[in-house]
Amino acid sequence: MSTGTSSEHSEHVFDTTDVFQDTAASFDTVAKAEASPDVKQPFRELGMTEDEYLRVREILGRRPSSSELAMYSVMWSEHCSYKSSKVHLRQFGEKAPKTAALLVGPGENAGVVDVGEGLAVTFKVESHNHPSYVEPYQGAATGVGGIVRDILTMGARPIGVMDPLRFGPADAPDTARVLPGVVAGVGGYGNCLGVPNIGGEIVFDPCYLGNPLVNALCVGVMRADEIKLAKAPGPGNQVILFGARTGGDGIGGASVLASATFDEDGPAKRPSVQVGDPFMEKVLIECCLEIFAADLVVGIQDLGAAGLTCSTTELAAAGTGGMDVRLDLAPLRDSTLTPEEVLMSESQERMMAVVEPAKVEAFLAVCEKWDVTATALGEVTDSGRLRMWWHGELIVDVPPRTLAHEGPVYNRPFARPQWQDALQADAPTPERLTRPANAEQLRATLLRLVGSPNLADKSWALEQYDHRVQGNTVLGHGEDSGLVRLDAARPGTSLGVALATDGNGRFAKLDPYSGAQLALAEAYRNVAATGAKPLAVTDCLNFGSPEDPDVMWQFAEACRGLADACLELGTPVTGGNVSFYNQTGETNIHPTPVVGVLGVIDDVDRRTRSAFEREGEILLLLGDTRDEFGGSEWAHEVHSHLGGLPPRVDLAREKVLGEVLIAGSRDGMLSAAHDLSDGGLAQAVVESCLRGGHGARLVLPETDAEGAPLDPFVALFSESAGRAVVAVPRSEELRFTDMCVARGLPVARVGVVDGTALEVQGQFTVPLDELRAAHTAPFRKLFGHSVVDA
Amino acid sequence: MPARIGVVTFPGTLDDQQALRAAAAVGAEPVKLWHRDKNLHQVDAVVLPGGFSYGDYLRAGAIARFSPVMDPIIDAARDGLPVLGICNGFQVLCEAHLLEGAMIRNGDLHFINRDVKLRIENNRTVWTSDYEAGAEAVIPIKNMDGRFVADERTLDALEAEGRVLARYTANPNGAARDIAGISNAAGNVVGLMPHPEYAIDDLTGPYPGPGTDGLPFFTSILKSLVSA
Amino acid sequence: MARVLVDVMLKPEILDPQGQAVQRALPRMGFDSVTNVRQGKRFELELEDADPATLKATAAAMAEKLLANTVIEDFEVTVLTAGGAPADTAENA
Amino acid sequence: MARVLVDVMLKPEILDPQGQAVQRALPRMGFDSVTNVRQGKRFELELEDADPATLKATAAAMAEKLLANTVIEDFEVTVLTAGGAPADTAENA
Ligand SMILES: Nc1ncnc2c1ncn2[C@@H]1O[C@H](COP(=O)(O)OP(=O)(O)O)[C@@H](O)[C@H]1O
Ligand SMILES: [Mg+2]
Repeated sequence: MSTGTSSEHSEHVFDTTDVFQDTAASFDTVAKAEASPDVKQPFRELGMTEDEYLRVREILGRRPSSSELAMYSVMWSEHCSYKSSKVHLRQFGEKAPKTAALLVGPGENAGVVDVGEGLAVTFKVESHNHPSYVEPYQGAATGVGGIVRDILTMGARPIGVMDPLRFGPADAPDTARVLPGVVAGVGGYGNCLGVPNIGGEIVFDPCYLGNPLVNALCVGVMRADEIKLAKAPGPGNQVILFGARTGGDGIGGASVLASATFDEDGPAKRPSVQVGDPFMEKVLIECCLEIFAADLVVGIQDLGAAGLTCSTTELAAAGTGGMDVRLDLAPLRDSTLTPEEVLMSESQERMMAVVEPAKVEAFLAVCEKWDVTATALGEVTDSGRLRMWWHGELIVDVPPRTLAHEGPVYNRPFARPQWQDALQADAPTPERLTRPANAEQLRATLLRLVGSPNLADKSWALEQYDHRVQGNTVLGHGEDSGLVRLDAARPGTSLGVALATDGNGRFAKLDPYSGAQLALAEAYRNVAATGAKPLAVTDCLNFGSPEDPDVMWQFAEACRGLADACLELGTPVTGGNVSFYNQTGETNIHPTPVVGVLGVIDDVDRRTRSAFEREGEILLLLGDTRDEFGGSEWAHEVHSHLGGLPPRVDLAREKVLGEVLIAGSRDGMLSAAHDLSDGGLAQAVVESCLRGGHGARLVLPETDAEGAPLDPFVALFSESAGRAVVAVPRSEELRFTDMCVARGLPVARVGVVDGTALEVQGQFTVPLDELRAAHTAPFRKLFGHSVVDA
Repeated sequence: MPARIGVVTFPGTLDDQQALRAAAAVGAEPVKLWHRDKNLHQVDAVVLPGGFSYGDYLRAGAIARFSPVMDPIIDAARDGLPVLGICNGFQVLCEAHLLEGAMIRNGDLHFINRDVKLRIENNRTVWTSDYEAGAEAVIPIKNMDGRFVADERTLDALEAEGRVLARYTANPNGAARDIAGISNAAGNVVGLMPHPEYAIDDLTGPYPGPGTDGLPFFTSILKSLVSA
Repeated sequence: MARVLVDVMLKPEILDPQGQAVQRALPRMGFDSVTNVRQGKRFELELEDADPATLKATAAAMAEKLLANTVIEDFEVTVLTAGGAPADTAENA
Repeated sequence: MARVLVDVMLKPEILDPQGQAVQRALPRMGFDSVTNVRQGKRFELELEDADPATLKATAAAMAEKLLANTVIEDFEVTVLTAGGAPADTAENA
């Protein structure tokens, strides 16, 4: 994640250099470091512990130069080194299901999966939470820019973005400041790039008021034989920096950010805001793809967090092992930058390539064609050292692996919070929370929920996103998952990929282990509902402070739950991102693991939509319904209650449900399918009715899985997992139900597509117009006045 | 030999590939034109596609208008070469004064991506001859600065000369007199804010359909070129 | 090194959605004295050529050709001395 | 009726993609003397409240709250007399 730091920190960097004002160069050098071992260095201000600093001295056998100190501090920061999360993330590799589809696993800029026809798809979700709180538009915009560069770096053309978002209460004044800016920023950057926005989430909860979550996912496609990696092999190969000039943006951001927390009056350490230049990035995309097509690079890395520090160390560490760089050759936007600042700058829209000498000319020619500034900074060596010069003086001489791969690893203490038992004991029983008792109250509850901020129609936001550009968006906003045809890499193909993201923080708060599994299960279900076969997973783990044992326990549990579930569902985690310190003052956010699932569909013409499109078609409910309201939308919206246990997880059931939905789509049995999640059966049916412009007559199931009587309230609003509602032509009903029965998937006829109203038989009727008004009004009412003019 | 339809790519152009796809879909030969080209490679018609040329910084289309390729296009357009400017392309044509008026920020200041219904008011141009007069078409808009403005005199003239090509049936952005597209006096130069090239098949076109209401723009030009 | 300001505003007869949005928003924030808002652009140019006479003409030409769309916009050129105090003004309206 | 100008510019250290695009375009059009371009916004406000003293404060408050994003932008308030000649100036930088 790229962001800034307080001036305080850059000043401290100046301090160290000022120590040397008397000597020849006004900046610190390796020679000076050897000559003056006892100079006090501001490692603490740079977010380093004493032990970490001493370890650097031990590695180097001397004190670091201030440039080296800057590099270690940022590379060993939580954000770059994953020092607190590493021990838990390992499970994703250790428990990973064996699948031939995985071409590149965690560790690279993004994972890559084989989707057939010689094509490979790469995707990843990342967070840009803190910058988006400080400056919503630019924070969100640069978040999109960063993840798109990660995907581009793998050699792929970006073909879709998604934006899972979390905000405080919808009616809170600060949400009115943050949300319109974030939405405009996601759109402003993505639209200008020409990458379609194919999905995301907008969820409100008080726990995000001082710390919104802005996650961004990007997916790209390439030929499987064209994967690019971040490595710098081959002594003599040139190291070329290209794209935007380097400015003072986000200096020391990554490391300072990792220790930044917010209180009521804003961020304790306010980052210097970075402004993105989406036009520059668009040109960079076309320039890179042309360079890849002509096979002009042996390695490439984008400049994100820790900028030049990260790109040079990671390229060198993964290559022959050495690199010589003339740092003062980097084109600067601000000529007053010190070498330390140039190393830590997180200016956007920059890339670094490793190019064979014979191909440099061709490389530069492509850059010239696209008006992209490109500068050779140095070359690959086999010295095993990363060395940098500034105006002739050696300022950096380090073993790159010690920065990139041998950072500190912490086994932070964690323990199940004392309050966890009480929270789980506080179940939403009928005694605890009053439930609607009659038809009138059920009807009112339905209208209240479809108009609640979390369940209301989000078109006000989604219309600000271009979901059509590139012409391959088969399913976009309002569907269970986004679905894009892979035409960009193989013109004329019918192959497509589907993507969905989910992550219910309330469920994870009640039980982080199953909460993470439910996030995966829902995204998996959303993908299968469109007819695509789930293949692989990316995740963005948004948590509070890792120094808090409660949070660390939530994190450990969520990782364990996600890894176990990925194994059982056969979908490996290919990459992701961890965001800690999401808290306001001392209050941590709900643990929020956002999970993205990627699926593949051989023939995009076979995709299933969520809309009820044809009168008279049969509605079937798949799966079991139980009295499960812990963490439900109903408990949240109507009673502001959070307690009990989340819905039961049954991954075997999710798998069967997925198989049935995929087979139904492939064999043309399904006219529509919609997963049941937030708001239960009622919400799903309302969404499918409004989308298709047809009403429905519902006959609610009268018994639950165990054959116990099921009251209408539970049937309508329970959030039991592993369920979906489908519409089938009468001619297909028998074939489809037989298939369900054969596979042991509970199936119940719950009604028929009919008329211009939603009628719940024996209970109530609501005209579609009334439903539509209740569903679509809230967002415009809440945010329609906002003035975001970037 | 099929008619050659050239599609210009400026830095920041986004919809060039889709315009090429639409040209191919109706059987024309799609030809890529680069903003630095000094000649038009014998194309029979030109599409200036949508996107954010030069980021739409300064004003939409303002910088692209000065690209080398615009000189031959402006000359040829004055001599009757069929030119269709879509979205950003429309903005470029206005900046180049091949069409009157200008585009400003949408009424609510937001980017709007929506399928809108158009009424085709002028089917006497080479780009719209395949539409019935007064036909309605569902075509997506996706723009930030899509609001057409001009002084009253110009607007009256456009109306009087029947040069209002298409109107929104429900004005999405406050465009003057619901104008979605106009043509020059000769009818060979046409500017349109909505994107017909994104309404050429039911799989990716507007939902719920029809998904192909944009095709006539491309069949029209093809016919007029073949018969010419 | 010379500094020049070019201010570009929409012509009065052209409506201004950005200005209007601001005008609608201000009263909601308690600023009800505002009766009209117009939003335009300001360009700060630095030029090597320092001769004030040609300077203004050059800047006006830039505005005419690129910085303003004279179909809908008027512009105003202000030459600043190095110190930045207003010197001389040229309008196109 | 009073008239006030609020000029909003990105802080010097903040990247200005718009200004850079203009800066790159001008030489291509033969204006090669330009060494730097920054693009900002100008607001022309008309207010009923005519007392210059409170006027400037009011306008500055509007700028703080809405017209400028003070995280990345500086603003300058200029009170114009009815005639429109510059009167009094307040800066936030
Ligand atoms: N911030 C967003 N950006 C893009 N699409 C979004 C966003 N929020 C919601 N959507 C889309 O709206 C639809 C409904 O969202 P959601 O309720 O999260 O779906 P589901 O209920 O299947 O999880 C989905 O297609 C989703 O991708
Ligand atoms: Mg969901």
